[in-house]
Amino acid sequence: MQFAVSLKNSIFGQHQAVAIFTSLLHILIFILPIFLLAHNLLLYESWNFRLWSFSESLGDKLTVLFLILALFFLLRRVVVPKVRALSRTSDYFVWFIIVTPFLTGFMCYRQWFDYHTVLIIHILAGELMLISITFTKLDHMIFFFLARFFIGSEFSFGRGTRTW
Amino acid sequence: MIIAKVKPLEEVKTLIKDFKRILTVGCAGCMAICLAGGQKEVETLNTKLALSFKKDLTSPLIEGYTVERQCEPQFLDLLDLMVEDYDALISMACGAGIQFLAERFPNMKVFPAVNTTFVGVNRDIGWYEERCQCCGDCVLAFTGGICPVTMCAKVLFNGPCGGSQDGHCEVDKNIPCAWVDIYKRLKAQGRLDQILDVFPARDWKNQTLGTFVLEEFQARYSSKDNEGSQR
Amino acid sequence: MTEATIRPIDVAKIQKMLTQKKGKMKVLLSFCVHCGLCAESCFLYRNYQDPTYVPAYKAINSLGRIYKKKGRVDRKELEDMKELIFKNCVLCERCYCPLGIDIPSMISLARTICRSQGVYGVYPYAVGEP
Amino acid sequence: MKSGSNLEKILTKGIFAVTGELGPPRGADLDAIREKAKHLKGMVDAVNITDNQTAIVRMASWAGSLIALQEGLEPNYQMVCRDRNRIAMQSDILGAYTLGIRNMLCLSGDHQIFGDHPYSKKVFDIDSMQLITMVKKMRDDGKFLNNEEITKPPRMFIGAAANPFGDPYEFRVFRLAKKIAAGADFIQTQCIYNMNRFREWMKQVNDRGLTEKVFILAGVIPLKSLVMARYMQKNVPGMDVPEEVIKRIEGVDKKKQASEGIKMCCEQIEEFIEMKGVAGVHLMAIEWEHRVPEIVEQAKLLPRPNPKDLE
Repeated sequence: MQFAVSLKNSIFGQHQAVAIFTSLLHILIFILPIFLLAHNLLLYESWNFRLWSFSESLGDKLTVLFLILALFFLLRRVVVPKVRALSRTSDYFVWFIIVTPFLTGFMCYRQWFDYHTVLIIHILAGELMLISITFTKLDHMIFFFLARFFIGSEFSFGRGTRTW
Repeated sequence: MIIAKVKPLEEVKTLIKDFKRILTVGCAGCMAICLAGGQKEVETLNTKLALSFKKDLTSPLIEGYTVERQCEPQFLDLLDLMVEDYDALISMACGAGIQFLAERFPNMKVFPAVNTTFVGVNRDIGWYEERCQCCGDCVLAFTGGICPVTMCAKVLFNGPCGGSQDGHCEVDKNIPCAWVDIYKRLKAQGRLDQILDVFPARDWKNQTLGTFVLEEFQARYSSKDNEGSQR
Repeated sequence: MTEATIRPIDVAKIQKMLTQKKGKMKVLLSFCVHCGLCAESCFLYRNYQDPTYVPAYKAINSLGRIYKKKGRVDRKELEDMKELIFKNCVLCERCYCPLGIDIPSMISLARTICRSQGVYGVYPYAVGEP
Repeated sequence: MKSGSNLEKILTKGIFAVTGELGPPRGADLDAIREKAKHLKGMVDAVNITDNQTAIVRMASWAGSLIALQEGLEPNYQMVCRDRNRIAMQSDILGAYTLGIRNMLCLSGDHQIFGDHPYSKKVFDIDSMQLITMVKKMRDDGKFLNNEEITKPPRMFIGAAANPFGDPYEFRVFRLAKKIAAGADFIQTQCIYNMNRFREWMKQVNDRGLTEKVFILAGVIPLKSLVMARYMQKNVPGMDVPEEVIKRIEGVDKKKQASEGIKMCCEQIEEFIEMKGVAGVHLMAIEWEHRVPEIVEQAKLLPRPNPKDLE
């Protein structure tokens, strides 16, 4: 009973779609670049060390899934009034920062347009993404772990020691 | 602020088991802050009731609505239209709020879902402690800011009694003896003289229904038509 | 209220308050991703479905704006903010942010700053007017 | 003379007083009280009739007092602030005095959480200190608490309790001074086991000259057994039972523990007789009334002065 109740009151209980998609999207953001075959080959060539990686087709399908999810969130930001009211230009800008590396990576795999230029854009976009972590809202990547488990209020997972 | 505790689920359930359409009215004032009757508690209670009724193969409609404070008329205005399509109301407000709701909708059956406990403070999340019994004649000036009426189990004005031992009240080891604390604090502040003379017997002013009108509003309510509340 | 409206904004005082809580508030404001998931946790948003009641919206458009302008806000801005943080919010401290941002403390700081400049929440019934 | 009671006469004449304690029965049982009173008659100068001790319902203290009076024993009518408000208290005092009760004890009383009706509503309208002032006002000014005239004022000999071992230790003497200022005529202390602490307390009391203004009776409870000693140490609020006392009782085998307790009690009494500022002893032998004659006799406190020749 208690589990059912707390589930119903959780974010998942309120917005099933958003909860699932955002979890999926965040997982993909991490696993896609790390376990991509192409990246691991490059890694192996330079440090002859590589991780496990997807098959090429799986990597490709996951990238498509990622792009769809990203599109969903862009539409949500534009369509849903409560999110639209909150949005600033920086939100859209960050959306592009996140999507371009995946998009250009997808295009590189498919060798659309001129492979070399798209590859360079892909590399630059990837670096821009990593750099922008500290300058944009992407720093929630870090602060999430500091805030989420330390708040003393009822919503923290941990006991919550911080009472700022 | 006013602290309360949610009633056991079974108790609330038996209150409303014969009704088909129930509205749980939350209160975002003190009840939200002491985690007893805010919107989240309304949803939790409704979910628990729904799950419990499902087991009995009945499924009444149980919906929730939270207002800023149930103790102020203008925040109940919104309910005027909503209330018609329900047979019963559960109020998650404190004792004052639920009575005001019941008074507002006299032919609705209104049930409390929380037990109002005391006027108190938030020691920490989910940890509440009583501080005031609203006796209407505050003596905190003489006792270094520790209330003898609330914090002393025997309401002593010339404590401590013979039963206080190593700093706690004879009634319960976890309850500190108010008068020992008063003594320590006044001693530290060099104001021990406050409690050296016998404090005379008190006039207990909170023996009849508490109601008053501030001076600057006397004129506004002095006209004949609204004698007291519209009970 | 007339006396209060003429009095100029004491920017230094505001800045002092901003820097005092700077560490916490700047971080909170920076890592809010404007996802709107805190909306449903606010009963007022639930009741009125109006985006100005979204907790993040209230925090960003009050404290966020003060921080962005580094305290150099004029009285009109504080007056606009007044409705947002005094009327649209009862500070019941129950807004929930999946990232753990402490929204109530942001709104309460914004309130403190407004109050320090003589900008108060006006309740539906006029207070003190006989 | 404040009330002309036997206890007052003995104390004012400087004779070492002895007061006992009697707990009324938990039923309308006349013989129970008479039987207990028989043991105490002639052994003590006055006997405390407890008022729902430890918040457990018993026959009313005024009823017990009247029965003791009929048995020729002078009662100390106890009144606690837990059960009655000031209206009931004043009317009880008038009634008790009219029917011959002359000594009173003003106590805060044990909290009802200890008793057999833990969730009954508490009164505590006034506290013990305010009760003392009230009784004094009724006696000396002939006025009720609200300053209205009493047609025929009750002239009670006012008693109060004091716990030399309570917290905070250094404030206890101030509190005693407050009780004297409030109008207490005699004080019965909490039962004493920690003699050093009591000596210290008495020294402070003497230094402040309080013993000129009030008669202090030292409270003792003879220990019946080790179990009782442990119980007193652990569960009775405000009781300070040092380890040496426990060890002494432990040192004797089971059967002789009771007499060892009595022996210790008599030693205490002997010391109290010599002690400056101690005007008497308050012997609390609850449910042990039948051993009181033996204790009083062993402590060489007999014979008790006969009320008749004290005029």
